[in-house]
Amino acid sequence: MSNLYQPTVMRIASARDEAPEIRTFRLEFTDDQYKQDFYKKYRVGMFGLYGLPGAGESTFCVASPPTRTDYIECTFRRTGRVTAALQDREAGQTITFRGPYGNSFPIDQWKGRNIIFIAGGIALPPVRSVIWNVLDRRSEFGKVTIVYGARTVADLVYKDELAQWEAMDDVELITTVDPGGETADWKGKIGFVPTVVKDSAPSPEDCVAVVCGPPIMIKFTLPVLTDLGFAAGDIFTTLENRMKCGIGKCGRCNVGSLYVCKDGPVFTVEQVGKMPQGDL
Amino acid sequence: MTQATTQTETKAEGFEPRIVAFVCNWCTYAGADLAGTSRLQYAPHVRIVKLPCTGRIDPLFILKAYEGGADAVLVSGCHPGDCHYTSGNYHARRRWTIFRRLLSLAGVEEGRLFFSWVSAAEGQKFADLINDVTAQVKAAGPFKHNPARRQAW
Amino acid sequence: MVANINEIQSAAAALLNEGKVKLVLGYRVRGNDRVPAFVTQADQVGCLAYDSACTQNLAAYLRKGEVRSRMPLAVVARPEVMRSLMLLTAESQIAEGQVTVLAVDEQGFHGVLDLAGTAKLLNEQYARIAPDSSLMEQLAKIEAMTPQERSAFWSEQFEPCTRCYACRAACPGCFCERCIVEMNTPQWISTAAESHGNFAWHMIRAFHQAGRCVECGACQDACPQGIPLMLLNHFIAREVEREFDARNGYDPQAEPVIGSWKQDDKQEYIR
Amino acid sequence: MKTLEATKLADLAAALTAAGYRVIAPCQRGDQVHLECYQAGKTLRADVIPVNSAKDALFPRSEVIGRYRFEGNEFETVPVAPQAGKTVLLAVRPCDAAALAPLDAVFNWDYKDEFYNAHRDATTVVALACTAADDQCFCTSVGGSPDSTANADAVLRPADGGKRFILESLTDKGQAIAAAGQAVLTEGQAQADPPAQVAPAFDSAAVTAWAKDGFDSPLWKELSLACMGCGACAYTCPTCHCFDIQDEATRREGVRLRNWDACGFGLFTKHAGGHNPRHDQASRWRQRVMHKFAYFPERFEMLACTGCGRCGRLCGNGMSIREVCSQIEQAAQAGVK
Repeated sequence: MSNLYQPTVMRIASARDEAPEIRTFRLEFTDDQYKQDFYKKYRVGMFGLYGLPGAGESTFCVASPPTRTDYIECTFRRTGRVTAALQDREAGQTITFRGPYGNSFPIDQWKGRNIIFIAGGIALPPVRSVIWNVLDRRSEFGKVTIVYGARTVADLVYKDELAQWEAMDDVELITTVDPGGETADWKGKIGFVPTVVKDSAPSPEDCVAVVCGPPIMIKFTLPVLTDLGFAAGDIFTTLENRMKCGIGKCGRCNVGSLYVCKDGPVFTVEQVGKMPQGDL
Repeated sequence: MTQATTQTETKAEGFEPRIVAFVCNWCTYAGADLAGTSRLQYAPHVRIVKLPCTGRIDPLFILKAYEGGADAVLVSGCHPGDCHYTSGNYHARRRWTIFRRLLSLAGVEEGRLFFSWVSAAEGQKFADLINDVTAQVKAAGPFKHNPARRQAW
Repeated sequence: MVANINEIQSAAAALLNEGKVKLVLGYRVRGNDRVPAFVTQADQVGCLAYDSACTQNLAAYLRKGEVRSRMPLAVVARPEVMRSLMLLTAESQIAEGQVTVLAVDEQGFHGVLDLAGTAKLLNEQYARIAPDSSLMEQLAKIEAMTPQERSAFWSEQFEPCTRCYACRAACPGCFCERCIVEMNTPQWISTAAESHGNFAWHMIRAFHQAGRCVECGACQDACPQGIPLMLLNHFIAREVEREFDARNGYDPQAEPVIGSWKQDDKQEYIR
Repeated sequence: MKTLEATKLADLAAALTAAGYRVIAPCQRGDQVHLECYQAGKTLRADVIPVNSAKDALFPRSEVIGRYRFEGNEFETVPVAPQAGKTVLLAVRPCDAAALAPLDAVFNWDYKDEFYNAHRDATTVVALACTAADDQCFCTSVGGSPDSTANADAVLRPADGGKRFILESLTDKGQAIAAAGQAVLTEGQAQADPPAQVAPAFDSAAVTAWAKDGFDSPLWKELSLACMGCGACAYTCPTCHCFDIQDEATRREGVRLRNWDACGFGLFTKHAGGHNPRHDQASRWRQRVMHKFAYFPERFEMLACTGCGRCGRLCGNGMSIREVCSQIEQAAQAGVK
């Protein structure tokens, strides 16, 4: 038995600002054993606890896919004590990491099927790892559609990658910003994500949907997908409950008898529907 | 005589006290500056923490200093009526009045906590104050019964 | 039980029937205990009880959202609770019209009052509530100790503190939306139940009671570990009165003691 | 049979201390009785249920789980091992011993918690059978009994009208206690006193059944009105195990600590972004009850309540699990959703 709470040290290979208060770190393992163990376990959708001694730990998804084995990435917003301390770190410095924890998107079961990714704002990172995992294994899947929206053009994350996806022939990318959030040279759509999804009317035929975003976006997007004919078992999302331990002990992420950190964070909408709604 | 003996007994050999001073920017800090530019000699044991105003000196700061192992704390600002922000020192004075009594009840005696008004013109008063506080704390010895002190983890 | 408990019950029923209040906060008997009662229907007033064992300070419920949403309400209040209500009025936490007082003391029920009427009653009938004499004796003993002994005494008292914050939860004066101990940028007070964190917490809790504590004793009753919080509270209240001639919870218009000032406040200790 | 004179409980504690055990026993503290480390001169009280529970010894209220040092802008992590000395829980009640089952379950169901297990392995449980109960006790309503030996390595049974105890060793660890305490134990005959009568307070199966569909019940608002949201019940509960992880550091070094936390606190589930799933006390109180009687049984096939009655004994506002469960049972019988 070993100390489950002992993190490994990661070096920040590069750091870039995605949007106001949102930053991405590319992290390299400094411990080879930890790295090997990590890749043995890591599947898209899993998360880790990123920390800085003296400040504490925060939970974010691993934003890079398991097909990229030189580094992991995380993208996060500055919201409190830990995220502020982390964002003040620069390339070359170190932070701590524990993980990967939680369950994952069952993408092996999606082979041959079409996939639509729907994300809003800072919720693209958990979806992005799935997108790249799928794109890195492109031939195994059918049609790939990505719908991504943010409040303003400045709030869009991964702008370079949006351009890459845009340029791919076998990916349909729809970007949108909320009304009033556009700039003069904005070429994407203007409107809220649920409306844009409705207008683009993706076919539910042999298609799975991955939906991540702020609660309000999810609340209005799910009925749209249902109306289009998507089955609740084919719509996947992640829950972002507050966590401390990440390993099913501290009790903070409990929803009903589930530990979101162990049984989640990936759930189908069918599963979410069975949870006590008042605790979400 | 008895008192003198006790003091020598509790006093550690070569004891150099750690004293934390919370001072306001406009008066006491300027007074300390004047003491320096006037080349007045004063004891080097005081670590000064400058704040905009004594009104900003929360009792938590004082506790934090003791927690970190300060042998004594000095709090100093503008004379009544001289506050750069009109009334910050009056507010501070009310807090000190109660908080020092509470600390005293908890075991932080008078000789571990000092208060003063030092204006920007009182370089000499500042030097004298520091010398006197340092001498008192030196005589009292290390703050072994400091109830706020962080224990080793 | 006080002799005229029926009068409390019928006053509560009348307030509910006339629609003047939506809720009556009182006490009921449960076995050997007295527990809070939340009465919303006139036909439930029969459970209301009052005697000297009813020690909880019901004014503490006035910061709970689920109770505030049922204002206007009535509170069964002994003198200390009335003082808490005065304090909450002075601190802009409640206003006239939101809270009606069912005034009680060990002798019995003394009528239905608004906040202004409560202030009048307090100052006429209960201007001096003598503090517990054993408390004063204990305090005198502690004050006679050497600093080393005082430090050791409090370390021992604070040692069992588990930081459950029951003291804070039971206190009507602790109405901050977010307590200083929960501020984490920076973390001023260690949240670990260890000596320095416990010391800092109890010092700051006591200090924040300056000008607020009405010495109702609810915090000490709530403490599962039996920490003698009233020694600290009584000390602070005594010093506030001695230094600033202020007695907490008698004037609904009073300025906060810490947070106001006078030019001629004492300062003999400042060089 | 091994017996111990009732007046010699402290002598047994002293003998075990001398044998190298950290002895956690019910000690007099002011006018209360606390389970705390026995030291010479402390008075032991076998007649009162202590304020705090035995979990403190296995899951301390604050425990170092990480260490680090700073050098300028860089840090270095330092490995930590659990500080678990040989411990005996002496004269803890069967309800405290019973609570080790849910604690074992949660700290081992998937990942195995090194700190808890180190304490657990180093601990010997000497239970004290109850011959008296108060009006808050309800072990019999949650599957326990006043003379249960579940999770105990040895048991002290009051005998001969309380004059002495019979010490029964149940495991090797328990044998070791009997051996270490040999000098104060006597070999002889004694008649065990009858166990306490603990009248059933409610039917826990009925509570669990009601709770299955009870999440949205308006009853929670009513049941929780008196709760002021302190953590006293959770902190003295033998089974509550929620915790927080906090860093404490100076400029040079620091620690990562695991501190108790409680679902009754408003900040427990509050997200950094401001959203709080359990935004009122009713939802937090519901979590407390549901966790003990619905969620935990669903996951681990046991209740997370052992009927010790501490919550009812200490809460001045009457928020006792015993009373709330009785009310739920009544509601269930009346067909109230």
